Amino acid sequence: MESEWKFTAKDIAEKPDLFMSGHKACAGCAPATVLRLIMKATRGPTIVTTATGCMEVVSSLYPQTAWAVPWVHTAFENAAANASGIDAALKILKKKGRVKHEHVDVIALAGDGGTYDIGIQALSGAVERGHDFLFVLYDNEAYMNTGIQRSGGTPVGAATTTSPAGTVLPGKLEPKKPIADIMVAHEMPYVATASPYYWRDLITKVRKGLEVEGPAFLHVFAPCPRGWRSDPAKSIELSRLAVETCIFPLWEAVNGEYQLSPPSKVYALAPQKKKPVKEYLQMQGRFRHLFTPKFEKLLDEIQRITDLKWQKLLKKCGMA
Amino acid sequence: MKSIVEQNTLALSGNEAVAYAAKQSDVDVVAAYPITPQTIIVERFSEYVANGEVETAFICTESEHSAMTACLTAALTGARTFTASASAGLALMHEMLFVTSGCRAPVVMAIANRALSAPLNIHGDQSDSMAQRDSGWIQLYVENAQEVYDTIIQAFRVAENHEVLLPAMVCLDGFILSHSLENVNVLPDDVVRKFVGIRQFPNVLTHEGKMAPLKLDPENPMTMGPVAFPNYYFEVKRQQEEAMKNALKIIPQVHDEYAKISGRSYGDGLLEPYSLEDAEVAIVCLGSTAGTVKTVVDELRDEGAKAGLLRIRTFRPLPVNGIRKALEDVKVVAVMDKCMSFGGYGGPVFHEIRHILYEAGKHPTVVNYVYGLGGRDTSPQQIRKIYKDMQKILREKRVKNPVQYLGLRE
Amino acid sequence: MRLIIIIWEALFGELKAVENLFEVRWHGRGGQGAWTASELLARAAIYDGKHVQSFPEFGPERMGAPVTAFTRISTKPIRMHCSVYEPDAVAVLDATLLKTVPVTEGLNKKGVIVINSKESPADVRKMLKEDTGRVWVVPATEIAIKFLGTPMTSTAMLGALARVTGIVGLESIKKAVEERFKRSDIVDKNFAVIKETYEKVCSE
Amino acid sequence: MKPKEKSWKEISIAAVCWKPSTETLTGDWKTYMPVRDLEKCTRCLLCVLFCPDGAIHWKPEKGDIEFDYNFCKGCGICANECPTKAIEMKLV
Repeated sequence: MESEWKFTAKDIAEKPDLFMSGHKACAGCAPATVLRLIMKATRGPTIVTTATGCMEVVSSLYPQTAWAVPWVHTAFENAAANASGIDAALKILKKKGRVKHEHVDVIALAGDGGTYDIGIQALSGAVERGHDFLFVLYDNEAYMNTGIQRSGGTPVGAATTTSPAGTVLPGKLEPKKPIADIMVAHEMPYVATASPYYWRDLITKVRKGLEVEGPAFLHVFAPCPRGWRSDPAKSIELSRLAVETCIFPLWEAVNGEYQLSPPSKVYALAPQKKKPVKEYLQMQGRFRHLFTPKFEKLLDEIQRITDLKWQKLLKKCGMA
Repeated sequence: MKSIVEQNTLALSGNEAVAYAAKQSDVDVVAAYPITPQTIIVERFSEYVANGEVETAFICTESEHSAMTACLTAALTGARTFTASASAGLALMHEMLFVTSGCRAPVVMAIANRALSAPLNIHGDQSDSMAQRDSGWIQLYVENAQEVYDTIIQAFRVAENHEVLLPAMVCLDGFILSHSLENVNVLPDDVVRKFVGIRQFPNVLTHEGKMAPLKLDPENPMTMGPVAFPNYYFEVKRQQEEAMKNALKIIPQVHDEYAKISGRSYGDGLLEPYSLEDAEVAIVCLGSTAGTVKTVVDELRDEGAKAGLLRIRTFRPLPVNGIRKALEDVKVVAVMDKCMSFGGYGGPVFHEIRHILYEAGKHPTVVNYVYGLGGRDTSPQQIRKIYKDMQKILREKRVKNPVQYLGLRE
Repeated sequence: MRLIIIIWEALFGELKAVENLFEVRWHGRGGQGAWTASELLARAAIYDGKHVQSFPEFGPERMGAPVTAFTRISTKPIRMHCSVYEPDAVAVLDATLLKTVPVTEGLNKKGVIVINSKESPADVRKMLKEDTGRVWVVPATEIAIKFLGTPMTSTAMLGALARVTGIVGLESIKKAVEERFKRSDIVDKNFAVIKETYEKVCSE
Repeated sequence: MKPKEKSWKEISIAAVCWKPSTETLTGDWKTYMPVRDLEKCTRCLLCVLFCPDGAIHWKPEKGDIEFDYNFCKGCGICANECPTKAIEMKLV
């Protein structure tokens, strides 16, 4: 069901912004770019539901809204549960001839907190129930809306306000939860990872997720200058470096079959092109303590873990 | 009342005062989840952990539902547990609040009061803790950062007392207190450590026919949190209500013991009357607004008006006799509720005050002002208006409209 | 009803609590340090043996969006728990706010307003919506960049406000800065900024 | 000068938002603004796609792009990502 719509920059630029200007996100917010691109990939009538979080707060500051599509927020832990309700209602109402649209796409949006931690229960339930919706995780790797507290998506060694870099502890100790692999383990039709720098790859994957009959999960990397203590101008560049260092490889899994996406396939075929993780980490204040004598050894550990996970992924993609 | 120990003055926000008190109280387990406006409590505490200043297991759970669950089970395993939440987070804990009081687990929780959704609002009102007033938790409401520091420390002693053994909520107004920096005199670590002591456990008869300390311990196996059929559920609940009654005795005792050490007291620990002796008109309220009321009462007294205030510090258990006695000679009382009881007649504190005065021989005319919802600020002028309304009722001997909304665009 | 209040206030002066209370309102944008300035002033006043309150106007502040913060300093314990309605002094960390934010709202007639600007006090007065209080200006951004290398103007405006109001001494401010910033190099640079704006702030 | 806010009787039910976000000109948050060098610009439109605020519009009828300073927050992503370095961030 490869869609014939080829995504040139002009096609995308010409489409109207369904996530409108005037939202209150900080300057240089990559999640805002991600939402704009996702809303440009829609293919028809769409309903969006969002979990409590930055993108919800900045876009629905009563009485204003940045959403040009029907949109609802109810609570923090239930974006997928919201989508389930909407999906079920649409199906039954259509059956009774009370919904005229042939098909309405349902998108659930949540941050890393709302997906890895408090929202995973509702997400797992909705996927298990096979609802027809696309769940998009915009992952800025901490609870940014409440002030940069650590989440299950926060990477090892990152300082947040509840996993601060102290004199004894070097920021977060636990590794980032492999949420996308967990969703593949749900044996769901479509799972993919994406990054806003590779905008055509991102939009293609959103489209595939929408075209799938049943649940789809898209994990989008979304740097946050405020929480990562990075230069607002570098948010998109960071989303590129994350792929180039293989810290955040791009792949998709159709019915459980892993396949590397073009931007990451480059580093499978030519490993020498892979950049050291240091290049990515040094641009972010949340990792500054790793560049001090006391915690320096953690840098090599992060490189080791990254290489290990990259090899495991290659095996799953049959390229090891 | 003079303090008998050396204390230094810190500039702390309400949240920081809570975290500081918890740090000194030798807490074993903190399981918490971030939610504005309490996040600074868990942030500051995580810094104590990261810098090795406390010996506490700090669990960043993935939801408040799990935060309360983790605190409950840790307490049943014998740990002193502490957590903090607010608004939607406290609401998400609702199910677990009843389980925690039902299991008689003495969890201490700070609540940075915040309005409940919808619409979403991050500012302070008391709809969140008022909604949990029947959950079996002790509820203490504080007026400022100094009092929240003192009350967190006292809460551990009250909750863990064997005649009580109930969880306790210490409520501070979101942002107005939680995020506002004030002078706080803190006790030395060793004095607090001695005051809260180490948790002791009452003995209970276990299924092995022996008396053993009430905690999950392989030494003395016991079953906790069972299902209770109709033949016994009612009895368990009545036993739990008895613990609440005991708390009416224990809270003042702990309060007075602490006052001797710190030199600070808040009425008798249950209620704080202010210029109430000969007052004709008086306001009854909880939390930080009481400070603004005291300021206005002083001005009205200078202008010759007999005005007073009764601040409720302990809302659960409700000090019924104390309230009756305090309001006996007052002519008109205005109860201030920072919470709406939808479909009811006035707010929850109004309900309580009116019905406990019902059979009291002499009792004042009681009216109600719902105010400050969603963090709307309450100014001295608005407090003055309430006293002016009461004086009008006193003169005209009639009440046109007992339930009013203060500061609302009608 | 309005009329009665106006007459009452004309006779007895506005409803200012009796104890000698000084209230400050700070205007800035998210990330510029308005709350930090408010807090530093409060911490300094504690060293002067005063009672204090410092709190921001609470909201989902985002970098760049307008924010306000408040400081109360008094010789007696402060029991009020509400917003500041009639500040004695206002500090504006970012002059671009004058276009959209009513910075002089409620400023009492004998009050002062200190604005971060290179313009002259007279030109700045023209930009104010209401013409109350005495206008002071100080090029805080330039001074902050000169010493700190960043346009963070919290300590710069603190120095100017301390000079204009005389509400707290430089010695106490130094102790507060040490307590808050801890690292000696940061403390020294910030205190140099404070001394500079303390001198450079000027009025009509 | 602030528009009179609606009383509780006038607002719509269940807090349904009744204003678009475009009523807030977030443009005055910026301290830097993007300025484009027309010669260097190849109209590749990357800046249009990457702008978090949708503050750069593609005008097909003019075959060119346009900066909307009402909404630009001055983050500098466009300048950073521009392949020909045609955009420079200048103090407002």
